[in-house]
Amino acid sequence: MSKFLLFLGCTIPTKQYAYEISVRSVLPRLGVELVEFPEAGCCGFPLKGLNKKAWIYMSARILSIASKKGLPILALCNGCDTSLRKIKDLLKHDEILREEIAKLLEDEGVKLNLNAGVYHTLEVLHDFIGVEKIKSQVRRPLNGIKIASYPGCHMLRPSDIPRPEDPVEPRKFDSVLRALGAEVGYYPDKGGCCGATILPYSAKHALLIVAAKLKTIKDYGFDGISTSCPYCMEMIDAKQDAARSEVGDESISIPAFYLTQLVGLAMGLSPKELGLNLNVSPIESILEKLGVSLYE
Amino acid sequence: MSEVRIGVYVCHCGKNIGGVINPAKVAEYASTLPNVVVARDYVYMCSSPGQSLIEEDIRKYNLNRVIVAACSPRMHEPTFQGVLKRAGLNPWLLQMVNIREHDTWVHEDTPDKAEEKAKELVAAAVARAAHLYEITTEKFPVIKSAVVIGGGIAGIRASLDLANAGIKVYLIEKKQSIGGKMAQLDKTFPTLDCSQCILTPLMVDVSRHPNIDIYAYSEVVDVSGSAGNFKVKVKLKPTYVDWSKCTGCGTCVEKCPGRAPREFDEGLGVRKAIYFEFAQAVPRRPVIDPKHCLWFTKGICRVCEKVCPVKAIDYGQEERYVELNVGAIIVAIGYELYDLSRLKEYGYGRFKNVISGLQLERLSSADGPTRGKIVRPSDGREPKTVGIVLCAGSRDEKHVRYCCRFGCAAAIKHIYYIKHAIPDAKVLVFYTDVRAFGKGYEEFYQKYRSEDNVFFIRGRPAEIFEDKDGSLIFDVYDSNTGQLINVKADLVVLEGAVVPPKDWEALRRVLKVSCDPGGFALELHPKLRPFETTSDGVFLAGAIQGPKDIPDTVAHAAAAAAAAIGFLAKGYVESVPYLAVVNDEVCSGCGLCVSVCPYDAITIEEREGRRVAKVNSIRCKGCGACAATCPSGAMQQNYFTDTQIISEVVSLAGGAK
Amino acid sequence: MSKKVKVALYWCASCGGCEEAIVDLAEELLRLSEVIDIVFWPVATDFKKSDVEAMPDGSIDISIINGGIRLTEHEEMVKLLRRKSKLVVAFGSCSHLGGVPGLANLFSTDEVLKYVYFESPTVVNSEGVIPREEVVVDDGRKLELPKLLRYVRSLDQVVDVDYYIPGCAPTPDVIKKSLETLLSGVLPPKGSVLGASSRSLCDECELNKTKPEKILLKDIKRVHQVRLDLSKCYLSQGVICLGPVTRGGCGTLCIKGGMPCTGCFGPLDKVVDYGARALSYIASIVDYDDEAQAEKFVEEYIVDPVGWFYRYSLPRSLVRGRYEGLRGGAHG
Amino acid sequence: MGDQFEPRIVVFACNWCSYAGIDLAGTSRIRYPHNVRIVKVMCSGRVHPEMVLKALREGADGVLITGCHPGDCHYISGNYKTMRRYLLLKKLLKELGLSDRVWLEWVSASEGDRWAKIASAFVEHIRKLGPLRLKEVMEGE
Repeated sequence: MSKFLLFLGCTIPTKQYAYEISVRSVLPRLGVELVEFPEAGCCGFPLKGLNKKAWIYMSARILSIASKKGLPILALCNGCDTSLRKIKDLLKHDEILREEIAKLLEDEGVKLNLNAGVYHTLEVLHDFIGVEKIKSQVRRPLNGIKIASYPGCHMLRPSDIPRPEDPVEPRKFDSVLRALGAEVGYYPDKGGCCGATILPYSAKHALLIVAAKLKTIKDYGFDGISTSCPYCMEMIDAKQDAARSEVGDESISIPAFYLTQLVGLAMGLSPKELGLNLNVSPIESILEKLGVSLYE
Repeated sequence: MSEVRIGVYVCHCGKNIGGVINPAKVAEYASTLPNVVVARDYVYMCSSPGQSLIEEDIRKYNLNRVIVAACSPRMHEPTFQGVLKRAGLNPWLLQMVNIREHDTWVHEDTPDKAEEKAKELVAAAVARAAHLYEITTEKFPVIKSAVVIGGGIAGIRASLDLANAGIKVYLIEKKQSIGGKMAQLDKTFPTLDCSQCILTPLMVDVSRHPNIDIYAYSEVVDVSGSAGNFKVKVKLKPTYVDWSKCTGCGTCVEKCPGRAPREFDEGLGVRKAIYFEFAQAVPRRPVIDPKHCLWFTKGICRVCEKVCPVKAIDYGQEERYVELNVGAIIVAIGYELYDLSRLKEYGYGRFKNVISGLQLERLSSADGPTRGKIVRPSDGREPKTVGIVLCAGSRDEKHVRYCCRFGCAAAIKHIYYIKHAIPDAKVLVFYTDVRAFGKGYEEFYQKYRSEDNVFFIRGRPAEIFEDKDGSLIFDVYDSNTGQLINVKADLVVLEGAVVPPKDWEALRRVLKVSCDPGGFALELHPKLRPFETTSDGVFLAGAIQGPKDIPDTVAHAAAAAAAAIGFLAKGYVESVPYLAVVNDEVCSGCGLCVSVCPYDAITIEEREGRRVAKVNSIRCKGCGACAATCPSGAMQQNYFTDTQIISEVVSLAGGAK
Repeated sequence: MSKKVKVALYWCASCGGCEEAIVDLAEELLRLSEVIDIVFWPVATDFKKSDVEAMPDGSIDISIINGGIRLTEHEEMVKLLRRKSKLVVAFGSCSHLGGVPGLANLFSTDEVLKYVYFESPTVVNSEGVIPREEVVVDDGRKLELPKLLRYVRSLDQVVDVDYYIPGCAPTPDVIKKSLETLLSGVLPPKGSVLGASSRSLCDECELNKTKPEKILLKDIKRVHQVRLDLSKCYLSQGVICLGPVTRGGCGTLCIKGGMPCTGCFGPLDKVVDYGARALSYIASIVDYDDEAQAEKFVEEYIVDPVGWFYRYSLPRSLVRGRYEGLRGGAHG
Repeated sequence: MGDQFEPRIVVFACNWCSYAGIDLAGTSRIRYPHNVRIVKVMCSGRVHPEMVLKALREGADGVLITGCHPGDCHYISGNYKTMRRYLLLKKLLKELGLSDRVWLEWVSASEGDRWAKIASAFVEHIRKLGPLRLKEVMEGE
């Protein structure tokens, strides 16, 4: 049974609770032990552009503490996952920087150590648990439901550090969905941006981006969309209405789920256990198909 | 040898050396060194006045050692050895000093250090030269026959030239028919004459030529021996058809129920499980593909066996080996297309309508899968908008850095194919540069770029996406206009990069041929000896030396053949000068040299009651491994004796005194 | 009868085996005593340094010196003998090549003393006595001991040497031959190694002809680990035999005694560095082309290359001992 | 003394791969430190450890042996012998307090740039180690 430190990051505990809820109910049932990780703070990624050193320091800190515990990190957020792996790589190759950061950490009695492995939810599902195991746990197959997988940009980029998915031909996400009985398919610009990163600077453009994306997905005849990044979810789920009104296209309306929510549904868990009541997008249509009601 | 009399000659090589250091100073310094009788500098030592200068000095000062400080010995050692010969000196009394490649060309920015280095190198040479001695080589006869590896246009041309010169040729082709890539082309640029029409007659000539034996569906697996007397081991892969009985009537192919994608059509067409590679195949003999044959896969059928009028089918056939004994080897295995699916952003292999240039050739060929109709593989529709991407993988750090040298011209030809078949089609060519360098290429380019609805856009597509209807959408930044263009194309053609064939790596190792950064065969000299290799008797023809279009390939092949003919016509090869030599007085016959010799060239023999090592001068290739192993110093290597090397090392380590 | 040849014998850093070897000449000694006159031989006869000093320069015909140069005393004595002698002959491996004591060149003098006087398992030294160059004894007199030099040197690294007699120790046969040459009056070129062969040991080894065509080693065995077939070349049985790189002339005594050659007769004339030669041929016949495997082989089987390849010749090698950098190394 | 220490470095290069590669660096005008002095041999398998020690003794601060990449030897297996001799020599040198003064590197005929990198790296490395002056140190009693 594999053990991971559950690293939530900042978005999930502040506005994307459903992700955490679904992860906590799904992964243990699939034989993954989640160990609390209270010492971990923010990964620093948002600071990247403002204060590089602060960013590096914060990620290095998390890695060091985890290494001391001798457990791999499960990063739910694409951003956290990228940040931690980037720093691992950065410090491995930059001796001077490494020493500098080590000194900073010493001040709070932390010894720099980059050994801890970093894994994203998708990897835990696909690489550790494996589609076969997932298949075996399916009680309520998503037959006849066509789901657009949307890994999110940082699941694929930057390619100079190990990423969970292939940047041009992401496959793992779809193979997990297939294991749940869902239909999957190709649509253009799957690897494209969701807009979240520019939301604070230009909400308009952010909404245009997500609107276009949701439109294509609908055009390609998908019944729903799924991601495993809290930022993407924010855009494709919570911002659907805004996107709709921004481009004035009523057709933009599609159920959005976290991958773990869909896995949970297929495993027969109740909507509550998966925090589905927190999804903003119109997910009822799909729940109906599965004969599940949000409020039983 | 009696008193050592050394002449030192420092070359300016124009400004190459003279522009950085002062050769006169180096010569002046040299004149102060022991045993140096005369030291001079001259602007071009390799020039005829330069050479005669040395020649005269040798006579005038009766020199018995000559040191030339100039370019790399790999460049001009033979030249100056010639000078010594003409002056009646043994060529191995020459010592070259490399003050160009190893000095002035790399230390230009520290000229004083470069000059100091030149002096030290000369000093070391003087120290070494004192220990040089005369070396005589033996001659061995060559076998007047050749193996040509690869039956493409290069191999065909080389084979014919050799055969016409009366040399027995064994042509080895790994496919079941010769013809190579050229056979797959519809037309050739810039003349647009039909590729098959000019190739197939040559193929027939080859098959009919009394001096040429074709070994089709065969591969070279090992090469032993050496220049003039190679033993080439050839593997004949099982065809499951007895070609000696087969008449090539084709009944078996007609009746065969098995189906598979046709390699010759780059996977676009379909062939049978027993098949000819293509209609005009030479030799016209079929092969069973066990992966798709019902008998091999399911144990049923055997139709071909039943219908064969001459009972040539032989399911039990196994691979066979033959050993060919030849004097020379010509490598003409050509090139291979880069795996375009590795350019993931272009979706080749994922999107049906993204095809390679070679696939377009097949679509456009009269004997192709569509009988010459250009259509979209996804739905057979006629493409109205076609994008052609140049340098797909070429000149790209992520893929291959070099230029494919025919993509541009091919693309222009492809414009012609499309506009000729679909006059109202729109063709967008995405290029980095258009390199129309060959004879008639520029005119060819000008003609077709000015056709209606042909647009040359300077930029590479970003990620290509597939639309619902199978057409392709992508953005291109046009660096000429500074515009970002959104394109929707029905068909995208990638003019892909070229790489050496997969099996080259293994082959080059048995041939002992090194490779360039791109992996292609390394020629002996990029300008002066582009079709010879560092392995004597092994020659290069065509694209294996580097990407080439057909005209260049043919020229290169003919040149290689000429070089091989010259080599064989000479009639003999000489033993290497760098032979291992034993000092019988010191040798105790411990036999360790025998243990390390890679050529089994050393034996221990009894001589007046003692055991002593003996070197076989035909087998010895002069690597010196034995000399570096000999515990007593009895084994030495000509021109690289312990004393010679150590005196050089000591001088260099100590610096100029 | 013509006057006898004046001979001096002296020992420096040696085990005494060389002196033994001379005594081993047995009756030969008597015959010798008719032609030679021993003027100085601390081991056997009571002469003092002062006696030698008293002799006129060049009055000794031959000084035969064994042992390496380890102490200032050795330096002083051999310089003295050189001055007094027409010929100086280095006798035995230690004086010829530095010898086994030369392996101490891998350690500083302090390390050596520390080991010898404290750490060596057989040493009991409760008072912690350690030799000092100067001691003041009870009656206030100052006693001096010679200084221990940082590096052991071969004789010819200190004084000019005319001839060498190899071996640890030289065999009676070699000694006899050498003395005959020296006394014959017709002298070989200066610097020659006397009484031995000009070829390596394999030349006179009966087992040489039993060598397989190629010898390739997958592992190395120590003599105590194998039952050696005494009728087959030891090297071919995976035991390191330095016969191929060692001057012959000993009559393969060790090999006949079931032990491989360890190289006491030293290198042949053409060889610059004995150890490098030995190392090279061993490495060359290791049967691994894979770097990792080759590394493992070296790791596992050749634990102490210096001890193995320079057992008798470290001081006479190109490097001479452990290099300790510009500081520390430069002074004794 | 203000000016930096300029190491003397002796390089053994095999004719077919490394010497050609070093020539290529020349023809491509790739700069590298002037300290290296190249000695040509037909095959790295000719380089005798004796020559390496001799170079160090006679004043070289470092020795660089170069040859064809494994599997590429023009003489089939010369570079494997070199590799084995080097491994053993390295261990010997370590015992003699001369660690890291000798390197073995593979340079093919096409690796002019690689050669330049190696040459620079080795020169820098030896510069860090400082002068050797083996003879002087070992003979200065």
